Amino acid sequence: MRLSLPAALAVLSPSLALAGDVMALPEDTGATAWMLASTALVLLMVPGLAMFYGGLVRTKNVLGTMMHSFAAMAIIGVLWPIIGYAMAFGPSVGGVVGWDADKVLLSGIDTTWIPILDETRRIPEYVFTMFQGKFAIITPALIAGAVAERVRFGGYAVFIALWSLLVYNPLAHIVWGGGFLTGEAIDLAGGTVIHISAGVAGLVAALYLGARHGYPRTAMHPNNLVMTLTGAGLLWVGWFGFNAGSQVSSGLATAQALTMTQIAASAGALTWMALEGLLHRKVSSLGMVSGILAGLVAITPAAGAVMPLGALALGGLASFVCYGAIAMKNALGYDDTLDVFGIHGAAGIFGAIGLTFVLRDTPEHGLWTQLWFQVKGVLVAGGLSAVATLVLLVLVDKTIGLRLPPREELAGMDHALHGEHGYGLTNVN
Amino acid sequence: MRLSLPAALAVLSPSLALAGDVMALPEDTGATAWMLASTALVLLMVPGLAMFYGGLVRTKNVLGTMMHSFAAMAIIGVLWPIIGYAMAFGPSVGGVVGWDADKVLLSGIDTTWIPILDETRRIPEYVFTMFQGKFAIITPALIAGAVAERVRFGGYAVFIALWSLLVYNPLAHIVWGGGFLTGEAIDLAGGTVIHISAGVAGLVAALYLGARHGYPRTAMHPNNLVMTLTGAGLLWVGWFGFNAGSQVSSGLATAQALTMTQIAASAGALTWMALEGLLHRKVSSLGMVSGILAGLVAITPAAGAVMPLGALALGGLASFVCYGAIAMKNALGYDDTLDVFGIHGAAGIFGAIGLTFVLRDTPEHGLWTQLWFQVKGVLVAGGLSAVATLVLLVLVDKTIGLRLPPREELAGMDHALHGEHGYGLTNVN
Amino acid sequence: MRLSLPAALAVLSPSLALAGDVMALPEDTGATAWMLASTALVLLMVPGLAMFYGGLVRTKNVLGTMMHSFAAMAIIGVLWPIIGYAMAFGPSVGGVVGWDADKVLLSGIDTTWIPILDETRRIPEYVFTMFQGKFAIITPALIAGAVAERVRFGGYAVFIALWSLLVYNPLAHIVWGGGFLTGEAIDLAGGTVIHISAGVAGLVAALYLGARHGYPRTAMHPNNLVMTLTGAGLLWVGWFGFNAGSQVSSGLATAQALTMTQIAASAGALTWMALEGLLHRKVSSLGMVSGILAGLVAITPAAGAVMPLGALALGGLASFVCYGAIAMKNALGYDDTLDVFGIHGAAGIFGAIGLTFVLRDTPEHGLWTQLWFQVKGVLVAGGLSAVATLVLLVLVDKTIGLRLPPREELAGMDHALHGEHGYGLTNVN
Amino acid sequence: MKLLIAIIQPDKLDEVHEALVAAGITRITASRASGQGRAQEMELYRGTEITASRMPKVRLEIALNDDFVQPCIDAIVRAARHGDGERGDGKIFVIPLERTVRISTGEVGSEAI
Amino acid sequence: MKLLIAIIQPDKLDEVHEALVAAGITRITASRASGQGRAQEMELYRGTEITASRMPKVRLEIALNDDFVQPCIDAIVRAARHGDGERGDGKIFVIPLERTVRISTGEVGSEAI
Amino acid sequence: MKLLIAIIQPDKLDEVHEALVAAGITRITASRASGQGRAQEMELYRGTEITASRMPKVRLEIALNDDFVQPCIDAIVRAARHGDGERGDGKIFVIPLERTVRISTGEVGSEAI
Ligand SMILES: Nc1ncnc2c1ncn2[C@@H]1O[C@H](COP(=O)(O)OP(=O)(O)O)[C@@H](O)[C@H]1O
Ligand SMILES: Nc1ncnc2c1ncn2[C@@H]1O[C@H](COP(=O)(O)OP(=O)(O)O)[C@@H](O)[C@H]1O
Ligand SMILES: Nc1ncnc2c1ncn2[C@@H]1O[C@H](COP(=O)(O)OP(=O)(O)O)[C@@H](O)[C@H]1O
Repeated sequence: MRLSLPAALAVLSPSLALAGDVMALPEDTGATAWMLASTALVLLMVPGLAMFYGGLVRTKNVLGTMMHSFAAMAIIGVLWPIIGYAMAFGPSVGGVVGWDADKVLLSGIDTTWIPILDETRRIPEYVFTMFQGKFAIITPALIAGAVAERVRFGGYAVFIALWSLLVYNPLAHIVWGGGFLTGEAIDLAGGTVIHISAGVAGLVAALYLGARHGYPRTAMHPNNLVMTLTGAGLLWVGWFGFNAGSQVSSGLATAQALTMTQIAASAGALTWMALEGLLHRKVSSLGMVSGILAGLVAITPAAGAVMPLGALALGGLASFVCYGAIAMKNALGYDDTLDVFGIHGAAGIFGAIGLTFVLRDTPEHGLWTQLWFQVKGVLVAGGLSAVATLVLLVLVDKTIGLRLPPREELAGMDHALHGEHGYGLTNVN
Repeated sequence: MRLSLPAALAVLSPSLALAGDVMALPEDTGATAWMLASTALVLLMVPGLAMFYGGLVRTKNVLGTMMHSFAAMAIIGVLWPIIGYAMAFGPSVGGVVGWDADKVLLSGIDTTWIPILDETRRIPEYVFTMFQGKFAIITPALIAGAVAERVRFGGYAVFIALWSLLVYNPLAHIVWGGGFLTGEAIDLAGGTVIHISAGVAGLVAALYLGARHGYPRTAMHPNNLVMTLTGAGLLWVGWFGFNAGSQVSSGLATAQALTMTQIAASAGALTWMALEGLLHRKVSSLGMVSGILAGLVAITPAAGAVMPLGALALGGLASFVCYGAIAMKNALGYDDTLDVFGIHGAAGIFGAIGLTFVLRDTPEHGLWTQLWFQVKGVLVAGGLSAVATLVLLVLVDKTIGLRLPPREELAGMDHALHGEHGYGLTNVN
Repeated sequence: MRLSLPAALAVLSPSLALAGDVMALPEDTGATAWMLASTALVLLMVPGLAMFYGGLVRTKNVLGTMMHSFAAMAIIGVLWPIIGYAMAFGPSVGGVVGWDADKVLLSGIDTTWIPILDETRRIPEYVFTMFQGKFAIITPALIAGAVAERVRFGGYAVFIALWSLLVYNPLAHIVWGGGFLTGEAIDLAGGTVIHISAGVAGLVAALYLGARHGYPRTAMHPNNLVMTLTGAGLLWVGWFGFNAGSQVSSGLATAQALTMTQIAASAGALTWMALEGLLHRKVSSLGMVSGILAGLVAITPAAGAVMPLGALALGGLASFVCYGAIAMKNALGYDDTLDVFGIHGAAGIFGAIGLTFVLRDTPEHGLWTQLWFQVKGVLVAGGLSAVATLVLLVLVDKTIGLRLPPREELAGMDHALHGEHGYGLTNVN
Repeated sequence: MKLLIAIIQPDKLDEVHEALVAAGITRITASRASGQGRAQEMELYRGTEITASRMPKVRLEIALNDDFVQPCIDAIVRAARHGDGERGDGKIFVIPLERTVRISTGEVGSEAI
Repeated sequence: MKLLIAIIQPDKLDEVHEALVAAGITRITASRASGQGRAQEMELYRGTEITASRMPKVRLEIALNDDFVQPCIDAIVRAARHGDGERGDGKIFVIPLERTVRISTGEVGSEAI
Repeated sequence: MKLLIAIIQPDKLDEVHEALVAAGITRITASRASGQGRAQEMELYRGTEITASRMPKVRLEIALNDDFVQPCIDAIVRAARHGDGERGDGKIFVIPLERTVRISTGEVGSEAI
């Protein structure tokens, strides 16, 4: 589990990881290899997410929706090395954000090393930086699903840039980078930092922007469920890097995280399938992949800290929770286009809290303290995200504009914003 | 080659791998990294297979067909940690199946290690477990191709669950896990256990279910060869994990397996292209990817035991064999929808037996004994699979039903079974 | 950076790497793992490229275009182990090509090892061979984009086979394998050997074959930008293996290469988006992925030798350069179908030369000498490729024919050459 | 000569096609369409049933000499029905056709059908 | 009875559909088409603006009893216009319809519409 | 006014389009269709040749004033033929067109074509 946070600590605390101390450790080419591979796997989640989301919207918005994921890769891909890493993993300023001029533009870490999880060996700091950078990319890309089919591209781009600076980087610092929750909440790979923060931001954004024209009256059909399925497959593959890579090592802890990830994803899928089968006598492919995602999200904070039975339980129950959350959305009638809150928010909260009851080892401070830590993590992540997201939404909306004008919304983002069509193949040419 | 089976043996034989002995070995973070990466790569084969198969059926069945692969991931993904691993790699019960209560729910291996191939270092047992679990998932997913476009989803789900318990787990035990063929047949990554067993099961299932409505009178066109090609690409990539990961190490043997895999796949593709070019003056994309698969399947048992020239020969000839097998199917007129037997069965048998003649080293017991071991492996795998598959088919068919009713078959699985359409994009929305 | 070329040198120079010397080094299972993973990642670029290119052509040519990439995998996949590796990395014959009968069919390297970058540990030679083999596959596959939609399949197949033998293998030898430029030009992962040579070959081939029927009068719409985007995502992922794997190690140098790759790709994408946004008030998805590619190509030679700021600069400026190169193509009116020269040629040249100004360390021979080395590399690669490509084009064209007859061009390659249709889904079936 | 347009359910395409061939009508043109009629179709979306506003249909276009119109209608009606006829089974529209030209030969009129 | 064929811009489909329902016309068949008319559309291709030669359109087919023809045309014209009418807004074609058959029941004529 | 429906081979679309423009006919609507006629097409499926039951076709729809009908037919026939005309080259159907409305302006009749 991420409790010990070696990588971050090493970077932060001069006492623990004086340059000399770290350099005395032997190089771990195996852990380096796995972290490099994990970084590639997590990057695979970006096209995976683009496919997953892209397949669910209407034909006229497919490219625009996919571009939301890719744009996050471009924008945060540039911001993270410039300033994001310094903010997330620099020495703490008051426990809420980091800062280290040496990490700006990564100028000071070109040849530095950090210890792996158990501090017996070392890996280049760059691999940790890049691995973490992928998380910073994925998180705002997730939010995009909540406002899909009705958001301006320029406004979205500015919004995620600011959100990354004001929400993601501080939150990563608070939970992982030495901030005030570091060492409290168990959050291996971003249940709070990523899924809850993105889920809540998505909810706020969906409410702020309002529903799509015609929602919920007009049925809005996915343009390409085939692609959505494929994307879900890539997400599953990438998630191995996401969770197992978060152990910053290549050993037992890594293997545990990978195992629990696999089990929870399967359990989530199977549960959702069973639910739909029982309630509708039909098992949909979208239901199945929703279950996969629910399981994956729920195990994300927990993958290092639970055993197979716990992973089964978390993954399986997560599908119940998300199923319910989406039913509730339909009842309430707000338009979270791709259920960012219904999946990432709901399963994220469930996983973060639920893991307490299936931990491998009794937590250091006892179950109830740990439970409180977990709840605190949820509240901080959710609260910070909700407030800051709202502020940013208003800010961007009032300046450059966020909501697409009705005519362009009807015409579709692909044509109106990007001057393209996703599927020339349907046209005669 | 898998003859020595270090991982399995370590797990099985207390003499060889007393916990203490294993723990005395140094951790191999490099082998761990490669096994983790291999696990991710083999998982990539699931969406790869879904795309490969999904693209070949008719539009109305694309989602249902892809779900067959994903459902295997969900169902076996849950069964394997609960009981599959215990059955395949637990201490032998009469040489035909394993059992180890400690491995049920993986409860006893949460912190155990196993030696790598040459027993000089150790890796966490979980990575071996999860890697093997992916094989258990892929195998029933392969079978699905033989009954595509006409099978009930519920029946299929129950069938593969039972098949996994009654065919796959015992077979994996017999060949790899310490059963009566362990140490006899050379089968690095599942020529017998996976491809022959799936191929034969597919053949039996296709014959039992009968042909699709209209077959072979009506031409049934692939809905998306573009996706099939892409899926074949992902399968190739994943196969590196499949074969090279089966060496349970990160060294020379691993490199050899990867090299032969690459060579055989290319040779298979090139040969099929040449064949079609000569016979039809046209080279089809489906032919090319069929050749890739033929080569990959044929090299699967052999990748650790042959040299480049042998890999060229096995891969190239496999395309001939499969080409012939499919021509024979067309002549006989049975409906193995996606040629599971024609590709996996035929190339699997060819590879398992053919490898004897191109081995790097003369086999321990001499060529003819080895040939007999290989033939025995084929017969056992094929025989067990044929008989048990038939029993299970009858069982499932008579209870919950396997064959789709005609009306639902005509309407298509996507709509009738799953309440969805694969490509909303072709609809006006 | 590739200046030291340990792998190649070890293979080449008996003084440096007597078999005994190498075997005295400890095995590096971590570097082996990363090289294996890199090989898989680079292979992923083949379906990635097939998707990228395939999505950009018209519907009737989608399969034919994808087959160009897959055929390279089949053809070069067979040629490389047979003779390519011997030509590229055998001992030098006059500085222009290698030769080593022992490497033919890889017969002599079945159990050999080579040192990693810093010569402290060793890895199996096979992993290096296979990793390099993927580069040999990708390069001719890139060229295909320049002649897409109008080339015969048979002619293309013969052309790339010859091109691989006469251009790629010698060039790889000259720059990396001990030839006359080895140790001069900085070219980590193939700016000259791959991108410039392919870009220039593409240009020559496009000019030689002439424009497609109707170009530029008729607008030719991409059939599937959705697939092109996905392909670009896979290319990005694969490029991590491409560049970071080229360090032949798993350590600091590897991490640096991966980091710069990530930064340059993001910077390229962001810059192109900004350019289009400013000039057209629209940001296209194709523009975004073109920027990704521009950035990736430009950083390819440089990823080991520059720091983050340099990577930002190279990636960002590469988009300007390519934007301009494509505008120039449109002005000149020649038909480089998928802008192989406009992207790979232009960004390749820019990166190879531009890197001199942002090097991490002052080059050994001083800035201007290094600049001259870089220019020399560009000239040699470009010159060799241009001349030899032209010769081969004429040769193939006059014998078996290269340009598709008009009727088949109009009918589309998929139907005319391959007897298939890419998207059965648009047909009623 | 008449031009007959039939909108049918996609799952009935093969049966209709066979029925037409049996009635001696071998030339048809088919395309995908989306229909809005009385019938409604349920789809699943993340555990919720939604009503599709437009449903996939197949549209057949058949040019016929006058004698063949009634047999053709009969064949379609028989083959396109689900059971004894259900909502959504479709419609047939008959339109006057003034001229037919076979491109390959230039033949016109009833031989060109 | 008439068969009305309308070619409209894809972004107007929902509005037209709603306007038709408001005018009491609930049954339509829609399909994708590509149109070449006076209007031109710009697309971006790698930083260059290109003119699309054929643009995506939606083609509606509506069988109507005679009384409904004018209301239907009016509804479409109103709903399909961009602003006060722009190039590319589309066309409506009216064709005589001789016969209509409802497949499910065999009803013919105006009740079958 | 007439509505002309032409079913042609997809590979001839560009040539037909150019021929129509040369004949002064610049507005057309095209869509994909699948045809079953006399022609047969071979496809490869894993080394086996199969006969496609329905082949991809392009369907053109052109509304014309009466004077343009014959030139339009001539242009299509010329441009759509493979060589001197082959099976599968397609058909042209001519239908009476009663009314045409341009949506953007509300113009009707022959000016609206
Ligand atoms: N008046 C009409 N104009 C155009 N298309 C129609 C008309 N009536 C029916 N259709 C087409 O026929 C399909 C079936 O119509 P529906 O009313 O559901 O069937 P039924 O009349 O057999 O109950 C519709 O989806 C639509 O595509
Ligand atoms: N004479 C015609 N025949 C067939 N289709 C036509 C005709 N005129 C227009 N169309 C269709 O209508 C669409 C809109 O036509 P256009 O001339 O752009 O619009 P408008 O007349 O409103 O300016 C065209 O793209 C085409 O699909
Ligand atoms: N009577 C018809 N009704 C509808 N479509 C037809 C008819 N005859 C031909 N077609 C269409 O025209 C296409 C070409 O017809 P075919 O008989 O192959 O050509 P040809 O008559 O030139 O030999 C067919 O595939 C079909 O789509």
